[in-house]
Order: sequence, then C-alpha cells, then structure tokens
Amino acid sequence: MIEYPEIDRYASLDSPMHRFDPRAKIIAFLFLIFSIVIIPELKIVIIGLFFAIFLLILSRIPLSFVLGHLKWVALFVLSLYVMLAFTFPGKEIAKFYFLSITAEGLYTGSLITLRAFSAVILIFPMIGTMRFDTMIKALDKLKVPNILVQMLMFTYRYIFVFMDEFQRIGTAMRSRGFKLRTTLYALRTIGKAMGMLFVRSYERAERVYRAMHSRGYTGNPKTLVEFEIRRRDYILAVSIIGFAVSLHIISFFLP
Amino acid sequence: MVHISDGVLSLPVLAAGWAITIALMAAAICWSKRRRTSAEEIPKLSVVTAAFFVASLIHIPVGPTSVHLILSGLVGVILGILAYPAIFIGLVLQFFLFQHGGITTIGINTVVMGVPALISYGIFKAGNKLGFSRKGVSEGIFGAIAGGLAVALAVLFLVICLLTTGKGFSGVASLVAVAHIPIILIEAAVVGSVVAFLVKVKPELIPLGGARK
Amino acid sequence: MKREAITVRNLCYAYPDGTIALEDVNMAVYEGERVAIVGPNGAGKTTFLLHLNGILRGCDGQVEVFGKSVGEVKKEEIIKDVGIVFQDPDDQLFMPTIFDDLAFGPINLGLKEEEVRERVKKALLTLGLSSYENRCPHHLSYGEKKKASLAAVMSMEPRILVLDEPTANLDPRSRAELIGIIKELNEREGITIIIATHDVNAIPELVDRVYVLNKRVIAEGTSHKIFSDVEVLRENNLEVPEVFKLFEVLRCFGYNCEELPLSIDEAVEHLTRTVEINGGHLHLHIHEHTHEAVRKLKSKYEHHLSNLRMKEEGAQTNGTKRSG
Amino acid sequence: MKREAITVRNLCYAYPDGTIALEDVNMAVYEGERVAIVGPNGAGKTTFLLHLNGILRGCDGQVEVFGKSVGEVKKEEIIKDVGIVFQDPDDQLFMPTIFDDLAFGPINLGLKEEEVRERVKKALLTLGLSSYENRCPHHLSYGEKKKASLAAVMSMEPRILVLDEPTANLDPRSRAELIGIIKELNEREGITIIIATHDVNAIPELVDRVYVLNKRVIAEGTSHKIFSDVEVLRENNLEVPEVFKLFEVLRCFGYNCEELPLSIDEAVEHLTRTVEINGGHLHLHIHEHTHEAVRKLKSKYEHHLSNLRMKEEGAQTNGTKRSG
Ligand SMILES: Nc1ncnc2c1ncn2[C@@H]1O[C@H](COP(=O)(O)OP(=O)(O)OP(=O)(O)O)[C@@H](O)[C@H]1O
Ligand SMILES: Nc1ncnc2c1ncn2[C@@H]1O[C@H](COP(=O)(O)OP(=O)(O)OP(=O)(O)O)[C@@H](O)[C@H]1O
Ligand SMILES: [Mg+2]
Ligand SMILES: [Mg+2]
Repeated sequence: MIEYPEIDRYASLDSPMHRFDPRAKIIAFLFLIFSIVIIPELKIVIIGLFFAIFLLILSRIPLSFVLGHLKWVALFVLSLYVMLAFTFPGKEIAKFYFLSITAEGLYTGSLITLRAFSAVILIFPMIGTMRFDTMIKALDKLKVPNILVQMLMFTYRYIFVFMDEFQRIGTAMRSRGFKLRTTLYALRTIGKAMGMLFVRSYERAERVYRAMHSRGYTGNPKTLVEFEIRRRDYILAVSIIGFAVSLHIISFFLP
Repeated sequence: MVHISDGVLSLPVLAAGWAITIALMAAAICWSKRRRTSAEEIPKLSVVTAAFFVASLIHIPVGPTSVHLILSGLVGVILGILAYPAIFIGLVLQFFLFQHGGITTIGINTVVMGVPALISYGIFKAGNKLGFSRKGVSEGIFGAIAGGLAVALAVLFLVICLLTTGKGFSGVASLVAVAHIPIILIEAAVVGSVVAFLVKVKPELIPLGGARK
Repeated sequence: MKREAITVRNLCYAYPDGTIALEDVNMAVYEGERVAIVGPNGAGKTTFLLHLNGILRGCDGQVEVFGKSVGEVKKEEIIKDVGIVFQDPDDQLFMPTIFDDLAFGPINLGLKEEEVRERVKKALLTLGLSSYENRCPHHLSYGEKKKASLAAVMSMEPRILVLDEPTANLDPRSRAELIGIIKELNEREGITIIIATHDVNAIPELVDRVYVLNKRVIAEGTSHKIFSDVEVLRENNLEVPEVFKLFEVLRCFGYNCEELPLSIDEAVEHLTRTVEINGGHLHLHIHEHTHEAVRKLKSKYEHHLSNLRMKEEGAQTNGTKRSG
Repeated sequence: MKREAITVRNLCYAYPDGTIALEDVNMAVYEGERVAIVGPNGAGKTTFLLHLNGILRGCDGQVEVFGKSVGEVKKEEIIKDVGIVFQDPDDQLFMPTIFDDLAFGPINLGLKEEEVRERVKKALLTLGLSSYENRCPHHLSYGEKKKASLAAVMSMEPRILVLDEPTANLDPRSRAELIGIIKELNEREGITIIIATHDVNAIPELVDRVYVLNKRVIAEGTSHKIFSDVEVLRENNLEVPEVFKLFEVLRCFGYNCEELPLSIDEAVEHLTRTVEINGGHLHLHIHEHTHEAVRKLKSKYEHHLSNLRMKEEGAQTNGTKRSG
C-alpha cells in the first residue's frame, strides 16, 4: 500500500505557526528559505538550520512525522554528498584505493546538505500548519494567476484519485497472480495497465469535476476560514524576514 | 535525480531559472487566455499533471536498483504549450508533498524539464504533419522519440546547470549523465506505448493524433 | 394544475467517441412529484440525469428548470435548484473529511459560516452519519460513502433532488431508511424527486410515475401501468416486483382481481378489500389450469434459464467447430 | 462428509488508521457449497473477502484454503484456487481489451498460449460475451462490465469463487441472468461459491447457507433459520425477502403454516402443498385479530419510520442545545 501524501495531517493542531496568517506566513517563509539556500558560509548555514528547527518545534508538528518525510531528502542529498566528496578537486585527506576524498568536497557537500535540510525543515512550519485548501485560498488572495491556483487545487485532488486507482489496479493485478519482474511481458503489461490507469483516472477526474460543478464550484476557491491579518502577524513576519536579512549581513562581514 | 535540490546551485543559476520560468509561464498563460482555455480544460490539465506527479512514484526494477518514470515527454505531447505550467505545478507539489527536489530550485527545474517537453511537443507535431497512421503505430514511434528525447535533453540541461555552478561539479555531472541512460530507454518505451494506447482508446486526449477529425 | 419543475424537449446526446446515448427525449416532471426512470444497463439514464443541471449539454434539445432554460441563465441559478447524487459515491466525495464535503456546497452558495454548520449538522443527522463528521471519505465502506454523498447534496437544500441508483449497495435497513427519507423530503418539504433505479421492488412505494428510458422514452405512466405492460418490460430488461409476481401465482390458484398489488402495503389493502367483497372469505384452490398456469408464469420470469440453454447450444456448436 | 474448502479461524483485522473491521471471525465453507455473507454497511464483508486469497493479512488469525494455510504456502497456490470478483467492476478490468483482461490471469498462472486462448474462449462463452472479445472494457455498460469481470476470474478456473455484491447496479434481467450463471457454475462444475450481498431477495434462491457478519460472525444457518430470527435481523440491518413478508401478511388472514417460503418457487410449492393437505381448498378470512396482526407486522418492517421519528427528536434536542 502506498501512503497518501498528507503533508497537512497536523493542520488542526494549535500553535503560533498555526495561528500565523497564511498569506503573511507564505511570504515570510519563502523569503527565509530563499535566503538560507544562498548563504555561502557553513557556519551561518548552521545558524539558519537551528532557526529552522526552532520554528519547527514552535509549530508542534510531531518530530516523527517530519523525520519520515526527511528520509527521501536524506537519500538524495547524501548520495550527492558522497559523490561530491569523492569527485570534488582539492586537497586530498583520505584515500581508498584509487578514490580520494577532498576537504573542499566535504565542505561543499556539507554546505549543500545543510542548506537543503534547512529548506525542507522549514516547509513543515510553513505548509504543514494549514490545510491544503487554506493554502490554495491564500495563494489566490496573493494574486497568483487563477489558472495556476486552480491547477494546483485540482492536481492535488487528482493525485488522490490517481493513487486510489493505482491501488485498485494493483490489488486486482496481484489477486490474479501478477508479479512485477523485469521480463518483457511484465513491462508490456505495466505499459498497458498504465495507459488504462491514465484513461480511467482521466475519466474519473472528469466525473469528480462534474460533481464539484454541480455543487456550485465556480473556479474561486472558498473555505470557511476567513483571513484576517493582525498586528501579531505583521510582527512575526517582519521578525522572520529580519532574521533572514541579518544572516546575510553577518556572513558579509565575516572574514 | 533530475530534480536538483535546494542549496546546490549558485544564485545566478537559480535567478536565471526563475526568470526563464516566469517568462515562459506568462507566455503560456497569455496564449491560453487568448485561446480562451475554458474551465472545462482545467481537469485535463490537472489530470496530466497528477499523472506526471504519480509517475515519479512508480519504480521499475533495473538490475539491482530501480528507477522511476519521469513522463515529461508525455506531458508535452498531450498538453502542448501548457505543458510548461503543468510541469511547474507538478514540481511544486512534488516538493510540497514528498520533498522531492527543492523549493528555490523549482524555477530552474521547470526549465530543465519543461523546455525539453516543449521540444518534444514540437517533434510530435512535426510527425503529425508527416501524417499519422491513425492506428497508433506511427504515433507510438513519435511518442517514443518525444519521450526519450525529453529525458535526454533534460539530462543535458541538468549537466549544464551543474557545470555552470562550479568546476568541482564535473564529476557529479558525468555520473548523473551515465546514470540516466537506462531511464532514457525505458522512458521512450513507456511513453511510446502509452501514446499508441491513448490514440486507440481515448483519442480526444491526443489532439494531434490522426484519429480525430 | 401543478407547475412544471423540469421540462425536457427533444434532447439528444452523443459521447465524443460517437456512442449515441440519448435520442429525442421528452419529459415533464411536475413540482412535488416523485418520478422514477428505469431502463436496461447502458440505456442512458445517467447521461440523461447529467443534463438536468447542465453538466452535459445535448444538441439543440432544451432542458428547463422551473421555466428557466438551462444554458441560458447562470449556472449557479440551476445548481441551487437541482441537486444530483451520483451513481458512484467515489466521484462525489472529494474533500479530506466528510464535514468538508458536506460544507462544500453551502460554502459555494455563499452562505455564512453559522448557516453552513447548521446545514451540515442537519444533513448528517438526517442520514445518521453524525459520528462520521471527521472521517476521511476514502476510508469508508461503500454503503457509508453512498449515504455521505446523499448528505452532501442534501446540505444544499435543493428544490429538485436527482438520484442515480440511490439504493444500490445499501444494506436492507439503510435502503428502507433511505426510501423513507426520500419520501419524507418530498412530503414534508415538497422537494421534487427524480430517481434512476434498477430496484423494482422499491419503485411502487417510492414514486408516483415511471418513465422507461432506452435511448428514447419508451413508455410513461403509473407503476401499475408500466408493470402490467409485459412487452415493454421484456424489451427493456425489466421485471415486476416480487409482490406482483406472487399475486400472479395466487391468481393461478383462483385469486380473482383486476389490478394486482405491487407492494406489501398495497397487498394488505387489496387482500382486505377482496375478502370483504367476498363476504369475509377468500377461496384458493387448485383448479384444472393451475399447474399449467404456474408453469407458464415461471417460464415468463426465468429469462436466464432459456438464456443459458442457448449458451449451451452455442458451446456445442463451438465444440463441433473446433474439432472440425 | 464434504471437504472444507475454506476454513477461517480467529481472524481479526484493523485498518492502518485504527478502524477495527474484523474481530475473531470463524467460518467453514465446504466444497461445492454456496454461502452468502450478509451484514450491515461497514460490517467488514469486503475486508473479510480480501483475506480469502491473501490480499489482506489479519493478525495471527488463520485462513486455510483446501487445508493449505494462506500465508504459508506460495501466493500462486492460493490464487489458483480462489478467484475474487470485486464489488466495482472498474477495479477489475484494467487491460485495453476484454481479451487481454481475460487472458491476464491464465498468463500469470504460466499457461501456454494455446491453453490461455482456450480458457478465454470458454469464459467468454459461459458469460455470453463472445462478441466482445476485442472491445475496450470501459466502453461497456455496467452490466456488461460486471459480467466481464466475472469472466476475467472464471478464465483462471478457480475452485472457489468469491463475489462481492454481484447484483448491485444490474438491471433486473442481467441480475436474473447472473444469478442463473452463478448457480450453473456451482451445479455443473462444482465450484464453491461465497457471496457478500445486500440483495435479500436473491439469497434464498442463490445460496445454501448464510453467515451474518458484523465485525464478528453473529449467526449462521440456512436462509430459513436466519430469516426467521427477528432479533438477528433487526440488529444487523437485515430484512426478510418480499415473498416472506407477504406470506406473513397471508398468515394474518388465516393462512396456516409453520415455515414460510422465501422465494417465488418455494411459494408455489408451498401453496400447492397447503392446498392439497386441506383437501384442495384454502380459506383466507378476516378474523378478529387480522387488523391488529397486520398493524403489528407493518410496524415490524417499518424501521425507518420509527427511526425518522427518533431523528426528528434528535434534531429538536439539538435545536434546544443551540438556543441554550
Ligand atoms: N464517457 C463515455 N464515453 C463514451 N460512451 C459512454 C460514456 N459514458 C457512457 N457511455 C455510453 O453511453 C451509453 C449510456 O450510458 P449511461 O451511463 O447513461 O447508461 P445507464 O442507463 O446509466 O446505465 P446503468 O444502468 O448501467 O448505469 C452506454 O452505452 C455507455 O456505454
Ligand atoms: N482503507 C480503509 N481504511 C480505513 N478504514 C476502512 C478502509 N476500508 C474500509 N474501512 C472501514 O472498515 C469497516 C469495514 O469496511 P468494509 O468495506 O469491509 O465493509 P462492508 O461490509 O464491505 O460494507 P458495504 O456493505 O458498505 O460494502 C468500515 O467501518 C469502513 O469504514
Ligand atoms: Mg447509470
Ligand atoms: Mg463492501
């Protein structure tokens, strides 16, 4: 069984991050993420990482949930780390047979890894603290082009449609004895089944769209949540942005 | 690995990625508005985008490891110009939901995958001009070319990005390129067969296919 | 005379792949009526219902809702009036929780939060789903989903309720309850009801009038009229309700009457009346034609046996072919 | 004594989200039997059926198929014996043509092309689908899909056939045909049949034995035994077949018998016998208790009315709460 991508599973908790106005939250966090990933200094990146962890703890999202999601990132980033460590030209500090690890490789690798982890960790206090449809509405309010907002919303919804269909076909295939191997037959079958999966998801998506329409959906995302930006939100947003700017000021003055 | 994660690339590359992406998206959206892409096309756009998203979760065993599908060529063939915003949305969701790739790199990643998708569309369109058989065979062949090429070009762009970020990345770049060779082949086969299948079963999805009109 | 709630004139529809689903359909449903649409699998019932609130648009045919032509007035106008419950509940439940799904319609109608919550609560209560409020629709059983999808439409409080196969996959009690709820909605709140269904046992109790649809409208009338027309029934894969069948059996045993009852309630009334007319007594007996009549009756309802026999013959022919 | 085809011991299952679907289920189905599983929506019927060929695995409970423990022997062994037809035919047909779909199972069993073709042909013939071989499944009507999904399982020639709601959404003729086909498969080829269904009118004709499932096994026995147990019926959202109800009405009019018939066939037999015993005649009359008895009977079957009343009260209470 595949797991649903429920990034907003803990959206119903209560924390300063949950109470943060969605629009201000999105802008402040995007600013912070963008600033951290271009910091050239490892030391400053570590400060950024700690700040990210601080915001994560503030959001009360269970750590186990976040760690589960970090698995993927770790896989990708760490493989890059290893590749860089061995291939980056520079001062050699260790050698295995014909492969050698360089100090510059390790430094660049660490820099990249920590930046990436900071960015991913920040995603949780940012979008894990509001429901996905709230985020969609916030994006709409932020004047993101309507076609993109709608595509984001429908794609999100259809991902579940797809995964459901995928799961059903998978169950049906297994119950008739199919096993995924690397034989030509298996690959061709997978190809056919994927085509079918696609057609069926398309048709189902069409029906879902009809159902939404027949319940009054007109293209403007609506939710029960009303946005109201208060002084507290401004203060929080300005301090996050201020922190991001100060990271760069420090790194500029660092030797 | 086609998605570059946060923190790898230098500021100029990131900025250039966003600039190109915003420009192309604006163009695509203007174009669709002019053609009055009505509300009814949103589901089609979104389903294809969702397929693009879910495809990256299907792992096919290759020797000791497994690779996942990319399908950017298929998106190009089906959606045409609008493939670009579709790939953008797909990447946004891949990061938001599964943390694949990165958030600051969405701009450049969209260029890396989206521009080849547009080129694939061009090739498929050219094939259409030559005349399709309506039985799915020639569509399938062109679909395969489009699918394989989309990945090959994406890898090329990726390598260029890595090389411009720093000299030290040449080793990584060549490893990445080699690792993608089997993916190009698998992708060509899968996209080709899916296109051939769709032409037969759901022709309205492949507007360029000969089966309609 | 009552106002027409739905008027359909010369409606036809073909799917993009060329399948013709509807040809020249005409129909009129009056305000406060309950109407069933029956017909074989693939007759175009679902396709027809999708035209009633403008989801599908047929060729030059016209659908009017309370005199407003669908397609000419704004879509919201129609949607406010006509609520459709789809055949497959998976199509209809698209929000992360049941609450959100029920709130979706009212929110889109632009109602205030207070009112939205009230309507959701009411719909949940009506269908006995109060404890499901925060569950995820994907993780329900089929029958539970079916009820939730009805609740999601009820929360919009439409004046016309269109139901596609509402009783399929429901357990018998839920089915009976649903029938009760539909009747209640109609009787107490005056909601016009249109139902596509294969559940012939529910029809007599549930509706006032029946349309037989098979690409076009084949027949129209009260349940009694439709279920007495053996030709129409046979040609449209229909059957009569069990109660009716049983009274046909009783007739073979000498039970005397013109119009046979279709539901248990009618049966009770009918028996009482017949007994009273006959001076408090009723005689059943085996007369000379009983066995013959019963045999005929049985063969009338056992399409499938004749069908299978045909298949066996087919198999033999085939066997010959193969060896030949 | 017959061999046990399926033995289930102490099966329990909870979904990942914590919903408990099955608790300590025990069941034994003998070779060549036809067994129905009934129970309210959300009772765990579908969940249970998915255990029979190992798609789901419950906690330490055991499922044995012809003495082989599912989970201990190779999966293919079990799949060869147990064929499952899902509730929704769309879940089952995933190949571009009907032929591919029917060939899918046999190919996976590792059969030779010749044999695969033969089996596909036979399955198509059995279900009367021979002309559909090259059609695309998703352009078929619901009834045709339903038959095709049964054919896709039949081509694997299972010794045990498991069906989830086979009659839902079928038009009455297709339903009757399907019932006929299932009986034929059982009688002619000795296939053991297990059916989860809400279609109480089909049960007496279709199966030999009934299990009432509601998380655990509540009751077990012949249709007659189950349908006479008012308590079990009420508590598990079940109802009796229409024919049975009608004979209860007849009983109020003085029809005298111990065991009431459940299907039309039984009714004919029953009437004939009763008339013969009574010297060729049968008296019905309104006696002093008739009206009272009928009233009682009606209230017995109208759960939904009492239920609705309850809900109204609930609504009122709720209203009070809100204003308070
Ligand atoms: N999306 C589609 N594309 C092409 N043909 C379709 C599509 N949907 C339905 N059809 C065809 O249109 C006809 C009418 O279908 P429809 O679903 O309206 O039948 P129905 O009366 O609702 O049947 P059922 O009782 O089985 O639900 C059928 O022949 C069907 O195969
Ligand atoms: N994927 C799932 N995740 C969590 N809970 C589930 C899931 N599927 C079903 N359930 C729950 O498990 C219980 C049993 O479901 P199941 O589908 O087996 O019922 P059923 O007897 O088949 O009902 P129906 O007659 O409505 O088809 C229900 O309470 C349902 O809500
Ligand atoms: Mg239908
Ligand atoms: Mg079920």
